Amino acid sequence: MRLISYAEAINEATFQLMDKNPSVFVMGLGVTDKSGVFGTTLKARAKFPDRVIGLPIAENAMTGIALGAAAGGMRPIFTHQRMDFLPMAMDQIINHLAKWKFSMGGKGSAPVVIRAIIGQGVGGGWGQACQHAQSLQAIFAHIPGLQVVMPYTAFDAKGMLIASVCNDAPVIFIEHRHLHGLKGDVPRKMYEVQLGKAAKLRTGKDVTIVGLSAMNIKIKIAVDELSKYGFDAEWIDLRSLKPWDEKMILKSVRKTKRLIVADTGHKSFGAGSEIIATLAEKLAGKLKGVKRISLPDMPVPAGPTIEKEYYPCANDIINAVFEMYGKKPVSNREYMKDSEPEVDFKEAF
Amino acid sequence: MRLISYAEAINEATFQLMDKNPSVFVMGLGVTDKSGVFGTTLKARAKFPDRVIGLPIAENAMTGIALGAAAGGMRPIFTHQRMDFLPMAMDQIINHLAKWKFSMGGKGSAPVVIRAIIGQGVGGGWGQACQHAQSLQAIFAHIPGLQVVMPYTAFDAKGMLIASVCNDAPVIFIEHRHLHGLKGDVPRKMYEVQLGKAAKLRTGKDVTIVGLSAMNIKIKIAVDELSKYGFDAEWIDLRSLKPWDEKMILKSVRKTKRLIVADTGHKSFGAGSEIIATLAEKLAGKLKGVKRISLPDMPVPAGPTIEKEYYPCANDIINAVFEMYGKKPVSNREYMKDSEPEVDFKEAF
Amino acid sequence: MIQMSKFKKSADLDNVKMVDFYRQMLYIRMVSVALRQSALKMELKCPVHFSFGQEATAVGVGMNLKKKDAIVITHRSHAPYLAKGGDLKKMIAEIYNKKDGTSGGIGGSMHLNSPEKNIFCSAIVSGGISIAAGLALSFRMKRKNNVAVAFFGDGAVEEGGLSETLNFAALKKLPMVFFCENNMYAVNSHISETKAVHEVSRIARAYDLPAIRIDGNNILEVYKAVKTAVNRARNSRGSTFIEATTYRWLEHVGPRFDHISGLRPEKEVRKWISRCPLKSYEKYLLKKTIINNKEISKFKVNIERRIKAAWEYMDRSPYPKLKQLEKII
Amino acid sequence: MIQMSKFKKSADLDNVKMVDFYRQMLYIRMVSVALRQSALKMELKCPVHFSFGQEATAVGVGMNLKKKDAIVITHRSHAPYLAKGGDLKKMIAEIYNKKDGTSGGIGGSMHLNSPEKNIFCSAIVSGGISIAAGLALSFRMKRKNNVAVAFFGDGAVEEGGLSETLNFAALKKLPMVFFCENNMYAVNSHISETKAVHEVSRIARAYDLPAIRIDGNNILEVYKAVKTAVNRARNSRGSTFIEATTYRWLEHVGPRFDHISGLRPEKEVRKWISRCPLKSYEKYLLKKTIINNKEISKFKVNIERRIKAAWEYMDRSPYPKLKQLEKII
Ligand SMILES: Cc1ncc(C[n+]2csc(CCOP(=O)(O)OP(=O)(O)O)c2C)c(N)n1
Ligand SMILES: Cc1ncc(C[n+]2csc(CCOP(=O)(O)OP(=O)(O)O)c2C)c(N)n1
Ligand SMILES: [Mg+2]
Ligand SMILES: [Mg+2]
Repeated sequence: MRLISYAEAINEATFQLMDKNPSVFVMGLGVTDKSGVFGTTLKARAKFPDRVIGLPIAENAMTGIALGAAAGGMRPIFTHQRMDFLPMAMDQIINHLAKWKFSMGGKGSAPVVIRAIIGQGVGGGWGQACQHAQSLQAIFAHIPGLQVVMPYTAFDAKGMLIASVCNDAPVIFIEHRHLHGLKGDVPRKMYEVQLGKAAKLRTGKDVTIVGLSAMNIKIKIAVDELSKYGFDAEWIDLRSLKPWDEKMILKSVRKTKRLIVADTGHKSFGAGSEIIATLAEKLAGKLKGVKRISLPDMPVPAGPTIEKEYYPCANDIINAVFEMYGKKPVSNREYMKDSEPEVDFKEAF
Repeated sequence: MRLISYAEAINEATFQLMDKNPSVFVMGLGVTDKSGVFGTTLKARAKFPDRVIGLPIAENAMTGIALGAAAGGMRPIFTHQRMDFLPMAMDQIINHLAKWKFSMGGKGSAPVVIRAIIGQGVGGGWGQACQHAQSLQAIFAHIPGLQVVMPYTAFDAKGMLIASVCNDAPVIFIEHRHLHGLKGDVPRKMYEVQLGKAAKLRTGKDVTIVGLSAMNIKIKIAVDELSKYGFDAEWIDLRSLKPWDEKMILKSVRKTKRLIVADTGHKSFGAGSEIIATLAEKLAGKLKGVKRISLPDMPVPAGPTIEKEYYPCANDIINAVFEMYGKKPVSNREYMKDSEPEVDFKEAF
Repeated sequence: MIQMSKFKKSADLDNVKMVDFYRQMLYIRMVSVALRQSALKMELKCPVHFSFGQEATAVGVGMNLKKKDAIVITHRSHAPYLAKGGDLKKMIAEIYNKKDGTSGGIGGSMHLNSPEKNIFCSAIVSGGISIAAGLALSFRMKRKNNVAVAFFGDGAVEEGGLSETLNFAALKKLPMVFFCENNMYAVNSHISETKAVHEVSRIARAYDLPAIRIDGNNILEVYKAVKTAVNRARNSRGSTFIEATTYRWLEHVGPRFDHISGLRPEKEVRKWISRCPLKSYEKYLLKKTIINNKEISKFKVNIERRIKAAWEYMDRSPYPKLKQLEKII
Repeated sequence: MIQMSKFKKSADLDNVKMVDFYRQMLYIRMVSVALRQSALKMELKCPVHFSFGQEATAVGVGMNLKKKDAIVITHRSHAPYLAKGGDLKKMIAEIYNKKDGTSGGIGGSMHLNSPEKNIFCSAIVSGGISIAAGLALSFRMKRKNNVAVAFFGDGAVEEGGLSETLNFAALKKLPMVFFCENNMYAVNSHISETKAVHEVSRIARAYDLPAIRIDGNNILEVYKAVKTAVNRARNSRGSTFIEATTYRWLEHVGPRFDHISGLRPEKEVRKWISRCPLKSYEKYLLKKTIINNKEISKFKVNIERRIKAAWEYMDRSPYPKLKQLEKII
């Protein structure tokens, strides 16, 4: 057992990747900072200063540069402090990176990993507001040619970053600010967690709850609480959003006939919509209940009280299950608060 | 009865809007050209040359300029020859335009209309390839604060453009290159088609087929053909994607218990996923069959034969219905070809 | 390193105006001091970017603008917001995320919007520059005699949106001022790490725009340069680019000092503090007997009173509720 | 309007090389003529942007590059693709959307990619510029002695991505050449409608990059400027910006003339045709007796043969199938 944080797992994976393969390098705003993007680039910076490149604020061209470097045989890890800055780079991501291999008839490859951090204060008063707390995974997942992953555990953060960098196709690697501090058992050696595979975190028969990224924090609380009420939930951490593990979810929902997808993004046209639509296509008539738990279709507001109202919590998940079983909802938003690691104001950027 | 083309309907609506309201203006690449963006800006240009502004190629800043102009009381119609160029402007669209009103606590307004044209050669050899034929509506629909419309008829093109420009919130107004030549009965006077309302184009009881934009061309063929086989399909042109007419679709599917969504975009995390997920949430257990007809999860290839394979056709819709009823599929891709208005190579840009 | 320039009174300035400059800077400084206390007490629940050391830039612009002129500001919003006449009460309420804040409390410090005062804000680096150009375009099209000013930092110069907007503004001779506060840092990156050329105004010259580099810590110099630029714009002679060199004293975000955490050399920070735009100007005014210490004290008392009232206003204001927001999207 | 400059033989050029220039330009021209016929016969099923009139720019670059040097090209792809040594057969097959095309037929004329020849292509205006910078960065990091050239038009200069890349290339002294073919038009917009400054190379100077404006219709001038730039890059002295003024004879996309449809003045088109980079150079070579008419005829026969072979290759190639593509995304 070796407990390290999610951020430290990324820090370690990055270093090991660079140590093993001289083509791997890190680029991004603030990667050479003392704080090292929440501590995730510190080791790389200390050991391979030439391969940790601070950048001007120019997300679109810098993405093109990452792509060009990859075309030239490098393996860039391009780090963004907030996912909200990726819209600046959408042309290079959507029109170039995602289409690179295809537009060469399959001959080229573009092994670029884009690390994007969701700046959400899930239940605390982090106040990042509408331009610094978006969770745009559904957009990337819609674009053929991109892979999208959202690890939840420290173990997966390391294993999936390694798998992403070793993969020849571009990967949008999505972290959640609230996960960085979470600790987990992480082997010292290098290992890969295969992209596209989900992780079953609890076996159950009454309902399938699929979680993305930090929503798993809330599912964890919810499934424990649900079991007190006699509900035996199956909990699956999706981990990879594109491609996603249709097989595992399908198998689970065939059994439970009920599906809840808990996502960190907006509800409409969101990640949950895809999972549910696919399952509905496959199991129409057999489904007894499906539901998305996600952000409202409203930009993220800032404020210590309104954020608590805005972000979904364990209680919402519990009630979704209750509703499927015709049970009266409970109201205890406390299910949420325990789950929130405190985030220091110092790190508000 | 006054038959004019879809492009002409937009041309007329634009002129009438500008004639009525001196705050309305047109901006975009090529809007001052002789060809007038497929003829849609010619009348405006002839009558109000000062309010038809050609632009440098700088989609992001130009979108900010449209937004600023709107904040200053103008009502810009920003025209793009291809939707594929909008990723360049994503920062201004997602982070600014969509959040303008919200980030002022509701006080501001940003009445910007962005016209985006899907450059698809639905079944012909238009060969636009992966950077000039995208249909990215799902991305915009995911972002709270944006409205997304996709008129199919000439009548709606006029009425919805007028409604969009008169609306205080930003609208992504999506045209399809193949619709521009289609004629319809269009009143001379100004009128609005309310955003958010779908249009029922055929009443039926066996299956609900919801179409977006040019996919309705194929649905039209499919429903006729289906009736020969004894299937009575209900055909709904969604028209508005965000918000979409949940009420009408829900009512229809309650009756038919079967839903097909035919979309011009990629399948996964696409527009159809949202419609189906919502219906699955509301009608779980009651649905007998649901299916998306859309582009494969693959960038758009160019080529006269491969495009025919790539784009879905009426036959696919027919087979989707057959499948729901356990009937053997037919194979007659000819259902598609008749539906294709010829596009002159001259207009290949 | 840039030397602090001498104060030079231009002919068009009278004492009243010169005292106004001072009072405005003092006001912004004192509000910042109070807010910094709130931040240190951990009362603020949103990221706050302070402008200590950058008061002269804000005031030099603000004093040249009319209410119907527009400014678009950035994450570092307080000083220009106040200098343009933004409501103090509503600003404090906003930063505390209260319902009576200028954006209803849901924006916080990074979204100090006040459309009624023609103050617009974006926390996306460079995001506001083109929006300001759009406002300028609307003034032109509506035949209004107004000017739009884009505030941005040296960091924003690296984004292509600036070049795109410079070209359009130059092409269309928009009534606009590009106002760059070059404080030599973007977050923790020094300008030398991210820029080939440190004199950012050179970019504007490539578009044939008049571009001037001034000492942004000298209120008289800022005022004068902005005056010229605003006049050009009002007289349909097009846009101007002003690069005002300055320095932020505190860390990028938050109330602490960077030299404490080792992010910047203490010597550098101290040097710039010694060039305080407020103190140096105060000294000048005192020396020229344009102001005396008694007056200064009176100003301070007055500003303290306004600050107190603003905090009381904020205290009385409730937090907004999600239900109320549903209508506004 | 720019006057055609005089041909000046520089000391490093021998006759063999000078004839090579000619043969390359002739080759590109003849291929374009053949392709234009295909387009007029409506045989091409993808948008095709011809480079008639812009052969000297392409060849002047191509003759300076090694196979492992990289270029990133645009929608107007044929000339630079061929000049860099791109395979003719595969290009024709690609433009006819055949399986043996350089991109398997699914890209068409706007996606002439040939990674094995280090030719990359993007049909998004300005999209390839930063990609070229990334290739240059990879050469640096892999300690290769190669150079990356970004081709782009005057239109691309309006996109912010150019400025962003200029800054980075200048900052990191990337082994790169910014090569702008300023043909004064972007689609149907004349440069005066969209740009405040028509001499686009000035933008590069704002980043302290050496920038030169040359007559892009003069192969010797292009060759020389690119040689200097490529040498600088190879010797770790950083990037150079070259603005080569030129003109496209045909419409933006397709095989016809713009003056027929009234989009450009006939006089202007004719004037530029009279400055044909190929013909004027041919005249010069003949006059200097570096070449004679017999040799020219021989070249033509030879090129005709290659063209014929390319069309035969294309004819033999099948169309790709969707099933085969599923693996490649
Ligand atoms: C597009 C974008 N990229 C990155 C950021 C993160 N960020 C916030 S402020 C900042 C630095 C801005 O520096 P500068 O423009 O010089 O302004 P200053 O903070 O010095 O006032 C950065 C990189 C952002 N907000 N937007
Ligand atoms: C981002 C983007 N916006 C618009 C277009 C449409 N478009 C294709 S070519 C072109 C003009 C390009 O002009 P220039 O760069 O001068 O190249 P030229 O055609 O003259 O060779 C435009 C606007 C595009 N492809 N990409
Ligand atoms: Mg700065
Ligand atoms: Mg051009």
